[in-house]
Amino acid sequence: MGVPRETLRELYLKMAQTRRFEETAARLFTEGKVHGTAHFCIGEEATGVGVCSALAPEDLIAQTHRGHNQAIGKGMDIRRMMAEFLGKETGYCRGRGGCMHIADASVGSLGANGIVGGGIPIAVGAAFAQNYRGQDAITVCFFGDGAANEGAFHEALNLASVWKLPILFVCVNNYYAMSTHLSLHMNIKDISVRAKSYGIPGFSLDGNDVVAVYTATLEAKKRILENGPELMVLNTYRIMGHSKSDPQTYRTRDEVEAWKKKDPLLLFRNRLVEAGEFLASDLDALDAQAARDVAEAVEYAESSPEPKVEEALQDVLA
Amino acid sequence: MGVPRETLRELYLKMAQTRRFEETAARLFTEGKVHGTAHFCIGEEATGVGVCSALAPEDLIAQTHRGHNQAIGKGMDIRRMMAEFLGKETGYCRGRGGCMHIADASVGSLGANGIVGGGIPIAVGAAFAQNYRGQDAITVCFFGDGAANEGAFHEALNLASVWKLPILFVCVNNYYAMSTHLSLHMNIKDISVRAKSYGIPGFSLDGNDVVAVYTATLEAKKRILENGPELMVLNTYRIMGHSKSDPQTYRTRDEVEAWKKKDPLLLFRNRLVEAGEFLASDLDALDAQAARDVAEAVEYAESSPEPKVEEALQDVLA
Amino acid sequence: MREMTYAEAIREALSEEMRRDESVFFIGEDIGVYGGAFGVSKGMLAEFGPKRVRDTPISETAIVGCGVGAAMAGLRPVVEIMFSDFVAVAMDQIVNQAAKARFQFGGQFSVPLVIRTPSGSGTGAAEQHSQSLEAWFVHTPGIKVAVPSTPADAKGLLISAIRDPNPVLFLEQKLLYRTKGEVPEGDYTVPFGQAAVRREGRDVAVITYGRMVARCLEAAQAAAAEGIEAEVLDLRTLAPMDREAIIRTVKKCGRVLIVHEACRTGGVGGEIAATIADSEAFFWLDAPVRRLCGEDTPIPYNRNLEDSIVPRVPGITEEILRLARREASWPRA
Amino acid sequence: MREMTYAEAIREALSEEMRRDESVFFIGEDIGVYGGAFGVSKGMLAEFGPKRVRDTPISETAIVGCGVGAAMAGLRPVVEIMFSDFVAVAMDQIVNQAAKARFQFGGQFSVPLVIRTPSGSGTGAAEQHSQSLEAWFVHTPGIKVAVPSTPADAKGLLISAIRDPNPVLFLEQKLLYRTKGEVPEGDYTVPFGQAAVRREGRDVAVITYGRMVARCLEAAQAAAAEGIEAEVLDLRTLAPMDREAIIRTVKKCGRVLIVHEACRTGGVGGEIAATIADSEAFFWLDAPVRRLCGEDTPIPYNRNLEDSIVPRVPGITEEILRLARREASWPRA
Ligand SMILES: Cc1ncc(C[n+]2csc(CCOP(=O)(O)OP(=O)(O)O)c2C)c(N)n1
Ligand SMILES: Cc1ncc(C[n+]2csc(CCOP(=O)(O)OP(=O)(O)O)c2C)c(N)n1
Ligand SMILES: [Mg+2]
Ligand SMILES: [Mg+2]
Repeated sequence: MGVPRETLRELYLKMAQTRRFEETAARLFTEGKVHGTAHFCIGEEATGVGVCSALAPEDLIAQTHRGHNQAIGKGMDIRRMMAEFLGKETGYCRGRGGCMHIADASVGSLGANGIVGGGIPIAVGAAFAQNYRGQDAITVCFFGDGAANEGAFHEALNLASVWKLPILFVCVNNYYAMSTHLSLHMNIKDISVRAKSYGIPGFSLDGNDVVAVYTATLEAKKRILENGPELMVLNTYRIMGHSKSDPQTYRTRDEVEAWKKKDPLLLFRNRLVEAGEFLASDLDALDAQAARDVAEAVEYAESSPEPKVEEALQDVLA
Repeated sequence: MGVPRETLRELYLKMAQTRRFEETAARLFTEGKVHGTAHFCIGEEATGVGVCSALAPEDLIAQTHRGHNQAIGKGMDIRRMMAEFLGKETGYCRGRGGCMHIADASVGSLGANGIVGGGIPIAVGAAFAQNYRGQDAITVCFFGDGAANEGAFHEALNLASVWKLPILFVCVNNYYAMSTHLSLHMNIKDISVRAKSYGIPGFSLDGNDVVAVYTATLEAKKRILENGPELMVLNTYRIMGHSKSDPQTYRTRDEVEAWKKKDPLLLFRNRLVEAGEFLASDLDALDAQAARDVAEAVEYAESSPEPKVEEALQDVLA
Repeated sequence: MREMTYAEAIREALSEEMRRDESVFFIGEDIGVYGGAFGVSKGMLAEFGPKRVRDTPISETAIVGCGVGAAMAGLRPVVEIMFSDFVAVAMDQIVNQAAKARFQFGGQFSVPLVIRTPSGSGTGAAEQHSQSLEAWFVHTPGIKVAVPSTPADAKGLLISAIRDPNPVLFLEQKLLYRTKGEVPEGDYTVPFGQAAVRREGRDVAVITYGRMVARCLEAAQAAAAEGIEAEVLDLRTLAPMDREAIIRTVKKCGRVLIVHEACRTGGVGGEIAATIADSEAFFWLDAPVRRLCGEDTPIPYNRNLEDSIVPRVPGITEEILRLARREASWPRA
Repeated sequence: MREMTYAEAIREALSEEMRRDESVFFIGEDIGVYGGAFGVSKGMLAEFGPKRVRDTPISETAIVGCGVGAAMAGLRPVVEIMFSDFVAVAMDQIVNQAAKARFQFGGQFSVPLVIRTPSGSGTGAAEQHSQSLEAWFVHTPGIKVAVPSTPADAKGLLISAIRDPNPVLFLEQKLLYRTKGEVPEGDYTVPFGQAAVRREGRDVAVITYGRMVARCLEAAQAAAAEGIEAEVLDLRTLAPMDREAIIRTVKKCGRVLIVHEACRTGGVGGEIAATIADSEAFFWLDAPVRRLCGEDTPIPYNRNLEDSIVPRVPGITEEILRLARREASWPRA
């Protein structure tokens, strides 16, 4: 597959962790343990994991509201993610942000954003800083197909293109903006053509193929450090509802079932086994590890203290 | 030229009126008769005049801050324009808006906008209304090269493309956004490629050729009523400074001189005479008429009353 | 009378207006099949079809701008912004375009645009989905602001808003969507600029609006148990603001407590306090003018934190009692 | 001491900080060769080069967003928005991003971003280029707001702003750019949250900021000729606001006039009035709390109209005298 075995292992484990993390989070919801909302990326794990695993620690990412794969991909701590999900003091945002706002400065995550498209200009600013300092690093900016219709997308890509900033724009195209199908929110089929408006390279690929995503990111990073921004569109699908309260009346069961057959984790497993890179039992072991990690995270989160009400007004200002 | 003689006459007269209007307005500035600012389109007359002359009364336009040509093209009354410029009660906006905000509901102008790009979504709404009512009419939305970098541009074109609204987006590319050359604010040379982001036709043409602009608009309108929005880029040049207080340190005299040779009024005159459509003396007569019209407008404006201070708070709400 | 929820009342108002007037249409994100993030428009696509109930791309500037332009061209758009926090994304179209168009064009156009949007905290949706931003628009000449507190008002104010020739920001109270109340059938309006006395009293005037009205009524009830009669005034619309009603209740009670969910500093409470302090009501004041508002902080995710920063019944009750008993201690700053 | 203009003082502050600290850079529309719409950055491109003084496309969302991201990544961006009205175009980045980032990420990031922008009317630039929008941001927790009224403050406050770890909206007063004043050399700061008594008095406390300070001083002078001594307090920063100084001056004078250019309803004057009315100062009040502010209207183009809607010296003087003489008549609403 042209990728070291250790990397394949890492990709698989992170995807399995993401999957297990979200399945568990969804269960916690049903159990009424969570106040708020969450957006799950089940079915899209290959995008965030593939991209972020190709990055170096000094590379930065700007995440979306549907970014557990991005977070785990970049090396965030599942325990603190789960703690944030449960609103605990030990969470990444001390329970202030919830999973729509997880961030981890220590691994280079500038945070997830609750404003669709809101993180795109911020990512450009981060890439500006890397460029300004002469760093050998890039910023990766994630956003959805829906976000590509926000004005912020346009302004940010244009600015990055003019200044040739080291940034990879990653559009995670799951064909829906909430309930609105791509065909109802854009008059184009291939989002990567939007790169032309900025005179930068744009390309689309199968977002459910983690190896392809990983490899494309590695290569893009090299080019970006030389020539400036690129737009990469990862075509994938959201298997779950948009958020916890989605009746899913806007799509057919058949459509969902068809995509379930392209489950990125399953595809990757089969491919790894077929290619003889891993035994099925190796992967079972990784699945088991993911399950243990997440279970441990839940334990950590549940046993963590609530934020103190007396400290509610902290951190409004530095 | 494939255009009726009467139309050629109208195009020439409107361009001459625009030119004279602005030269006169500039003089009034120097004489200290104007409080505020103004943006002149000298050198760009063929754009607004060419486009708007191709429209029907029920077609609507959204103007820019640099839109005297658009206003005169659509048939606005020069006297009330001048009165507005001087802040008089008889002006189009009763002296409330100034020339950055002239509008004329009666001829289908939705007004000029002081927010760069701010009028683009509004034009989309007007086209929505035409479409909603099943009217056989289009909206023309003017904006500059600089405005094409605002998020509003992107959102508006996308929305219009999804809903196939009857709108012609006209980018008046004079190669500068204030002091900033196109090459410093965009990473592309041909703005019309941006149409691809919305799956709509986009094309560029010589914005100093009024006949080409007029003809292209007529044809575009027909297509638009069938198929939805298009983006037309008119390449031209601003001969004057950006606004009254522009030191013009950002461009060379040579550049300006080169463009002066492509003066749209002069080009048109020569062409009309060469083609034998008009005698030079016919055109001299039109120039004289334009001069008379503008002189009369100044007289009208100067002799018009100031708005009453007691009425300052009128029209905040309907 | 029939009971219905606040969300149903809004849907009824909008639907009735759309039946009555062909020029009314409705656009926004996921308002069609999905029925809106809070289900307000459920079923409307089926009744009115995609010509009049139209899903948009995620483009708040274009959504509001489309409303402005369509309104200038003679239609009566109702646009939904999914959460009121996102008005920030469309701010230019709201304040520089919709609110200015009539004035800056010398009265040539009117802009009969309604922007409906859910406002407020309490759902665990955190900083960017929980704000109460009415103060920005109360400070913007050229736009009206409604904050209905009951299903009946929601319907009557929305009908008024749709028929108003001016832009209206219609701030729906997220946490009220499922609350029920009596709602008149058919065509009626609640006029803008008329506050409602929700409870008569004589000791303390409580001035409030939106979702805090219910909390203030509960607190007044609790205070009554202690022999203190609070009058509760629901402003209903903030622009125009019923200054006469404010002055009247203050003159009657002599003590005043202003309550809102939005954060204190720079909030509408300041405008109310200033209205009182710069009017004849000043001479009737027996005590300083108290404000009990949201804390000056973004809204946190954690439920306890989130609850703690917005006025609650016990706190409101306490303030009423302290005011009535002249026990209030006035902070230096 | 040297005299320089307000614009020069700003340029000096920014230039000195850029010399001192490599992490400070400056971006905005036409700030390079053109030197900014008001000439504030003239010559800076020549000194610092296009790496650190960079013209942008017309993309206010991206400009501010770039500042937010660069700040989160450790730089100290100063961004210019050409007219303060255009903050509406970038509103999401300012209020939902810059002002929230620290809190919502649990304190992991700070956002040392300065947004410089010219504010106010008086130039004939009409509705969309003349607003005074400070109140929106005073109501936004997580961002500071400065409104310098003198060249010396402009420099000292800007240096403070650049060194502040938080986002700061720095509202320059368009009509003050060419006014001159003494400005200390070199490195000094004016702290945020400290108002300045610009004139001592005992009869009427005039509380103001920005370009109205000079008008209030002139009015105080005129009132002095009639034997009335007004104290003039310049708030200098509105967030944080020096509430102690407000209370102090009110307690001293017993009567108070609040003056600002921004339109009255929902303006910062409400917050000031509420601060007074809900503090111990209330008990020192001899008269209602007066506000003299811009009218509730968009700013018109015509010079007479434009002048007429903003407080002027004669009007301010008259209010001071009426307050002092207990002649004020309090409107009903
Ligand atoms: C400015 C803004 N508008 C609308 C929303 C509500 N919203 C949250 S996620 C979402 C859909 C986003 O679609 P997309 O960008 O494709 O990402 P996906 O959810 O599919 O991952 C919407 C409309 C928001 N959070 N912010
Ligand atoms: C939102 C906004 N940003 C900036 C400005 C200031 N401004 C006015 S005109 C202009 C240049 C516009 O360039 P372009 O769109 O190319 O039009 P042109 O002036 O060349 O006709 C700028 C920056 C503005 N009025 N509105
Ligand atoms: Mg999507
Ligand atoms: Mg231009």
